[in-house]
Amino acid sequence: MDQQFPDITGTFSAVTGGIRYLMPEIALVAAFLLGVIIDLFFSRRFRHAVLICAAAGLGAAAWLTLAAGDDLPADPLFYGMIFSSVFSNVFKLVFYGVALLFLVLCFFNRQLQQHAKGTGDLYNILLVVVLGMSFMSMSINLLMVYLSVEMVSVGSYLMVGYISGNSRQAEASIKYALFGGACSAIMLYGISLIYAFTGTLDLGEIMVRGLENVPSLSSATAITLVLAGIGFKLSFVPVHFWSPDVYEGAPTPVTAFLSTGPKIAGFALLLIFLMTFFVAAEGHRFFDFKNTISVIAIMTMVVGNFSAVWQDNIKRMLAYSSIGHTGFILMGFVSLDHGGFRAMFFYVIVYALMNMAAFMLADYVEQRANAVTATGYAGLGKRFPLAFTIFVVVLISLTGIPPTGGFIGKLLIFSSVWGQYRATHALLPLAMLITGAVTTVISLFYYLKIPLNAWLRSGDTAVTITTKNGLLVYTAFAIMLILLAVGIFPQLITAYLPG
Amino acid sequence: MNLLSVLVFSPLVAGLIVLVLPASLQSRYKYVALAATILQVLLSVLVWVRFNPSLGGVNNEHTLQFAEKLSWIQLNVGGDSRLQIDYFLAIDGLSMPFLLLTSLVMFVAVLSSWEITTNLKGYFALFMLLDTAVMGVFTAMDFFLFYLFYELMLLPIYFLIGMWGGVKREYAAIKFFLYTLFGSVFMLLIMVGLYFSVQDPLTGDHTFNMVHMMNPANYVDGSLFAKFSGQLLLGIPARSLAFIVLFVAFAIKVPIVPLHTWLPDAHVEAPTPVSIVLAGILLKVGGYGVIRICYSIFPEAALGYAWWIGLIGVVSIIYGALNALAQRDLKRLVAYSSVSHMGFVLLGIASVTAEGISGAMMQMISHGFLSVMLFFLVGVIYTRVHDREIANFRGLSQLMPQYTFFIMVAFFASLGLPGFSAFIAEAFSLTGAFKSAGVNGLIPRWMALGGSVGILLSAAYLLWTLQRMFFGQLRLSGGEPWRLLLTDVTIREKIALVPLAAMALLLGILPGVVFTQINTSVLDLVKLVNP
Amino acid sequence: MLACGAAVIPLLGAIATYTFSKRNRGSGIAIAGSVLTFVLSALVFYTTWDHTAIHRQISWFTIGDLTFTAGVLLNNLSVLMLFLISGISLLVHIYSAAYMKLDPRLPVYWTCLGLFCFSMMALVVADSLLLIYLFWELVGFSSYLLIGFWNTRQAAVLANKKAFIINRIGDIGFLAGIMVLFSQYHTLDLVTLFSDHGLVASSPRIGGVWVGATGQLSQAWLTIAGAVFFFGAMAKSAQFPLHTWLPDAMEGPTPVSSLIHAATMVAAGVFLLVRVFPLFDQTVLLLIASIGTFTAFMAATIALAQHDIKKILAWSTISQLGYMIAAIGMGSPESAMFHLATHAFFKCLLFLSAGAVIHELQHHYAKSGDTTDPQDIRNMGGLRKKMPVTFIVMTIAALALAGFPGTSGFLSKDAVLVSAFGWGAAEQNVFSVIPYLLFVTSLLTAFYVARLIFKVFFGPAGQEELHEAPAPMRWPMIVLALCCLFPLFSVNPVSFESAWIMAGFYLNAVEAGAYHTYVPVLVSLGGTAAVFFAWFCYGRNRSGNIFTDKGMLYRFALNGWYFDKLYLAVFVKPVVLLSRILFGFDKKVVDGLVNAVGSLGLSLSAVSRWTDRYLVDAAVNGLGSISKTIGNFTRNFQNGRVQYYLLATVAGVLLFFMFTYFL
Amino acid sequence: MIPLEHYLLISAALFCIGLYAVFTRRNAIQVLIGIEFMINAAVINFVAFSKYDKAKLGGQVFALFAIVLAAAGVAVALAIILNVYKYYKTIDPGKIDELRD
Repeated sequence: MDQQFPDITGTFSAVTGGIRYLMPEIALVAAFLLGVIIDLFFSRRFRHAVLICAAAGLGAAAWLTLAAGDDLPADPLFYGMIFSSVFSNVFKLVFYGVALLFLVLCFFNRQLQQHAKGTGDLYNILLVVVLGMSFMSMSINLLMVYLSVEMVSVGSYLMVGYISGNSRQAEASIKYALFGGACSAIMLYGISLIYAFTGTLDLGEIMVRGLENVPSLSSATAITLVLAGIGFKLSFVPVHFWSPDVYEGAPTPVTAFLSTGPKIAGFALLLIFLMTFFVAAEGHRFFDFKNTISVIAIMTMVVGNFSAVWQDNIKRMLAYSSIGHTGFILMGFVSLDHGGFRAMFFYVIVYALMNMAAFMLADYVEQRANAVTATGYAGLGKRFPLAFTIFVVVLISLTGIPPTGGFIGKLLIFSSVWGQYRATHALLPLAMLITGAVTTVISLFYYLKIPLNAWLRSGDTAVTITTKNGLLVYTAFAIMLILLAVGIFPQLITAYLPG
Repeated sequence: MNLLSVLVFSPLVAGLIVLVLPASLQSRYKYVALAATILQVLLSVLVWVRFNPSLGGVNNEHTLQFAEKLSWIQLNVGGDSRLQIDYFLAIDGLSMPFLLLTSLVMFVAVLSSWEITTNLKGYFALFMLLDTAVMGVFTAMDFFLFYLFYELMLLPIYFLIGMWGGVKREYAAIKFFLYTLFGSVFMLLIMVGLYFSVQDPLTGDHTFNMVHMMNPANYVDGSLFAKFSGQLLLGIPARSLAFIVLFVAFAIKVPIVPLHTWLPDAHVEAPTPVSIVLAGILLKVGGYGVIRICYSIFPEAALGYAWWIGLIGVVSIIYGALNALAQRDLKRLVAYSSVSHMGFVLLGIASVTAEGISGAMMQMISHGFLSVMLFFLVGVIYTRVHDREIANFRGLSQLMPQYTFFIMVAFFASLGLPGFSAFIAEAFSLTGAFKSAGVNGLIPRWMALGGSVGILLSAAYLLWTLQRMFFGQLRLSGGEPWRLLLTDVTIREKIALVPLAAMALLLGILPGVVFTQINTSVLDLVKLVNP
Repeated sequence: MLACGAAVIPLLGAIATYTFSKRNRGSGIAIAGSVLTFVLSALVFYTTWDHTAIHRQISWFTIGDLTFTAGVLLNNLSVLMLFLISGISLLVHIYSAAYMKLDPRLPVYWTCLGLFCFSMMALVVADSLLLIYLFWELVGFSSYLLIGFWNTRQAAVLANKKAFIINRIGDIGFLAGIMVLFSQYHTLDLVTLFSDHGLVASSPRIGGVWVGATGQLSQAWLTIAGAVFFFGAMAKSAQFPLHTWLPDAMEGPTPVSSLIHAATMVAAGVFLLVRVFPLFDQTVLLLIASIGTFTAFMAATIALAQHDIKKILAWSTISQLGYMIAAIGMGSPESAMFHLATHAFFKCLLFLSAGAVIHELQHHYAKSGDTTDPQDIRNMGGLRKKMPVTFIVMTIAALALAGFPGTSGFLSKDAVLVSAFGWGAAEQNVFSVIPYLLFVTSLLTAFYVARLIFKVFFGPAGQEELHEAPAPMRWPMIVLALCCLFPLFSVNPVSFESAWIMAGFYLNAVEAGAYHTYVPVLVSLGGTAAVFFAWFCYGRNRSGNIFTDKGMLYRFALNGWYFDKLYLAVFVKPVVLLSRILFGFDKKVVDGLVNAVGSLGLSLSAVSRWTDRYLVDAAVNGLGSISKTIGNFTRNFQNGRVQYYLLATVAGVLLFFMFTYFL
Repeated sequence: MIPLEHYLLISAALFCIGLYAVFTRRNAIQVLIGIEFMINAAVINFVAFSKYDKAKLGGQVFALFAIVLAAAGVAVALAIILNVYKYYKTIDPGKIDELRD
């Protein structure tokens, strides 16, 4: 009997000991539960109750993460399930920030607010997805990885399909659900194979040893399948087909959230994977991660940027551009030891800001002049001068032209890859550099489509629906200022970055 | 407060003021802009006066004047090195004349912006941003800062041409943007490469500082661009590939013949003030870039390719002049004449002799004043009758005598009549080119004579235009309404034109005013490039 | 100091006339200015002729380690020219005050004339080649302004453009010469270069190598430098290949023609050659002599057939200049200068008197509304009764031009011919024909000038109400007539050596060979014979003139040997055509080439039409179309069906897996 | 007793059948069934190999979680399919292709 339960108190104390480090997550759970209750009782009389509760929850979580600061657990918690480190803290802060901005977007989105079922549930689902994402950035056990990925995916299927106001939104949600389900199933199968070969679920030394003495063909298959699962979240090349359709179909606030939140969580997961496989295995005898990711990065940049050139729908174009940026960030992953770490973090933060701002403005214009396509933007520059000036600066930052944060991000990534090239003189880093430069020029084509139509062309004076979402533009303005400030004084961010 | 920073950023402040002012004060914007440019003119005169001509300072930091060096970005990029970029503004003989030229040209451009009517706020804000960017380019001594200002120049011009331009403005604007961006993206790669190859002697970190890039001692041996590392990049020795890429990037701005096709489109479609700035300053950025970056950082490559650069110069002179001869649109004619005049600059620089480079510098300054005056005069007609076809006007001298006087001054000055600055510039560029065969054997003698044919051709097309448009019996294709419209130059226009003509005359009679200022720097440059 | 005063005054005069000209139309100030200039230059002439040369200079600007100086050099040559120019310009000022009285744009006229006198005076006294070049082009510019003074007349506007461009061609030569000298000696200062023991004279030319201050160039460059300087002088002095602009320059007002295109400006070419004389070596001298002679002969033949009074004089100027250039070519610059001085006086007088005739005829025709051309000598005749003073004065000038004994022309022409024959004897091959050619030309000169006089003044009296030229025109003509006679130049009317100008240029002992005597005699006999022959043809019977108008030779001469048409066809048209082709090339190919790099051969128009639909296309040169093709390829995977996506994904993963694993 | 390879073979076969179903079936619900097949294949693997992980029985725990998460996923997917049917009147994924390039 005791053999099965050797030390209940020990295990129990190990479990409860870890709780102390999970305060932010607990805050989120509390907010979720509170939100559900409030939605039942108070949402008739006071519509924004749940929103405030969610915002409060996120605020508390962020504050707790910051308050924890550097009191971090030395070793993994809950028997090697979770390892909260300074990296995951940075990621968590980004998630909370993105979620708060999502709330701002939802507050001002007319379509959401007038929704029959009210937006209470949406905020609760948001909290769950944020919880899932923070676990994704901390989990070092394959079970935990799968659990958190599923939590985020299922949550985001619901968010995409939440309104289903028209056929396109429904279609987007079904596509997202089916594609996501299949990919997570593939990942699950990959994990099962890894479990089969190594007998352990902990991402660590044992797993790497196990994979090494298994014939390289089978270990490569297992890892490729898992990578496909992670790829779904990151939407890099072979697994990117879903993102343009879903981004275009989903309501704009949800698209904004999807393109930043889960994607960055995917990066966190990939980082954890690479850390284990790089650190543990000196050489990568059985699976060459560096080359794989380089090729993926090049392919992603090419596909993302070149197909964006054709797009007319703004959200679809921004979808492809986010694929392009994914490729760029992957470039940072390849040269982690040459400053790629800090470059990748910096770029991720600036990417989140840029994308959020871009979608905010796209949403604002969509509501005020219900223009969705670039040609539809013709002549709007004169009617919304402030909005479009901010839009231009954000797009410049997305392209990576100086005085903006985007340029510094690209510069850092370029110099880290150049460092990698200088060290190894391999062909791939050089190919990545040149692709990066060329795709930057290509990205100018489609990013400039918006200001060209808005300012240079004169459109018919369509009716403008007057709604009270001026604050949206001012938040976008704030983000723009941050982008410019970071562009000129990058120390603002890099000082706080780890690694 | 250091003079240069004020000079560079005062227009930016004015631009912000314009942005902040409510739309109701629309007519006040141009006065704010005017005040900013006048302040700039005063400051650059102050700089001119306090400039000490005996300090060369091309490649040693101590003799650079008005230097201002603050550490700006300290990123430890992990791994071995810290990204060290410092805010380093300074001027020497090579960049100092351009400050006065830029502020004067900006003053004239703002004066000619009275004709702009649609959304003034955007216009003047962009204009001030452009002014800051251009001033920054001329004063930046840190490659990163230089690249930042260089890129910053593109956007305002794209929007200024795109939104206030002529019929095919979109095509011209994006064409300009793409040409320059194409050049500058690869410049970014070279810059990063240089950054990794150069070490700051004091702190040991990598640096973007141009002065350190100039002396080979600072290169990490074995690094990509080290002098004797013989590293190959795509099969070509790295340093010469870097020189070619940088030269192409700046040549697009000069412009040289194969890459000049954006100039006529951009000038024809741009509104007058923008084409004034385009011709007056932006072409000089190309020339300045070649001297400051290509020639100082890669001197041996410069010597290697001198023959080719000289050839390109001569071809530009003759090709530009012949094209100008065939033009029917006055503005396009002036644009092609700019291509031809800038050919002299290239020829002068390629000769790497004191006379050649001083001639090239003088040509850039004199062309700055003269092309601005020409574009302003074309603008005067265009604002009155919205037509620039040479064939549509005959005998304007009776209708607009004062205007004809200014046109004749501008035409004769730009065809190199002695007494005006263009003659001194072209004569010494050619003499320098001719002398280089004997002194350092870089340029064959026939190139100098080929260049002098350009002087003849410029006389041909300018006088032909003068004769067709201004002399003979009065016959306007627009008939009577045009006769009423074509009033003579107004006071405001004269305020803009007189200083330009005066400067051209002053530099023609007393070239020493410029030459003494730039002489030591030119000698240092020649010693640096051709020890 | 007086000299630079003299040079600067006309400029001050020019500016003053323009500013205060409103009140009395500027004439008073202009004439006062030129009187002052004349007095100053006379003083300077008096002080420095045959004394040591004065050379003052100040540093102008420094380039590299060379400082360029600007200053004044007064030696016999420059002082003589100074005196000559200021004298003639004074007379022309007075004359044109009357001639141009009713012209509305008189102040502008005075300004340009003032500018011209300033640049001419400064050219003469300048001490460095760069300064000479500077004023050289300024002189060209002011002649451009003055030729095109009546700029409403199309012919005038074409003429001044032509004149300026041809002068520019010459200036390229001059500039090239400066470049060669500068790269050889690193200085442009006249004294250091061309004085007797100066750099050029002393630099050895041994074994085909021309040793200069720094490096050395091959001998060929020395000849090229000389030839190139001569090329510059050719344009200014309207010598053979570049002479076509002078006859057209007659479009300007007559006083302008007289001052500029007879006396001063065209002499600038000769002045430059004399200044740079030490530079020329044998081959260049030969070239100069032959071109000078050929021009003289050609111009004389053309002058025979001209009808317009001013055209005749223009061609005769070209011919006389040919004489001077030939004289320099034959190694005797002093006789060239002598001829230049005398020619200045009598040619200026010829022009002024022609001007008086034209002036009167214009009035007459204007009154009677008759539209015949006042300048065509065919419908003139018998003016000697109406305009006796003009007749007498013009005849004196004509005699001087023809080289009749007793006039200054005779002395200077003899000087040239004697030295020609002296030089001719030494030459063996074909060049020995030169002196005889010059001799024939002098006969032709006598003939056409006589033809002119008889056609204009003799024969039946055409018009009645003509009256003599007004006083301010008459007096300058009379003064000039006095200068044409021999006393001004030498006490003994026959021997030219005793002329003070020749003495001034330390005449190297001309051996009193046989030519010394029989050449003057032959010339004067020939001259008188030609005059009688002209009297025979034109004087007595108006109708029976021997030469038919239809002859091929006649038309050939009338059109100036068709050089104008030749240049138009050979140079001007092809250059304009080439530029049009190049512009077409630039528009289609170079722009297209840059796009073709990306758009795989699509022509620019196709690309731009294609681009306008999408922004990308508005952006495209070449790059756009590559990205469009790749974009197209990646795009058609997105066909909306989710299962297709999954299939593509798994296929992609497999493909990728095989690529990383097996490659 | 059944050797380990058989388990691997069966789960691989099951996985491929599921994959095939996902690609070809004309009915969204059958696609979901296909996804269930793939997840069950993984569960087989987990349970088969947890024999060697006596200490933590990781495989068994993972199997439980997989089944629960599969159920959650299917529930959400079915709700969404209902929604799609409301608009498209069909649930053939091939025909739901309004969002395309």
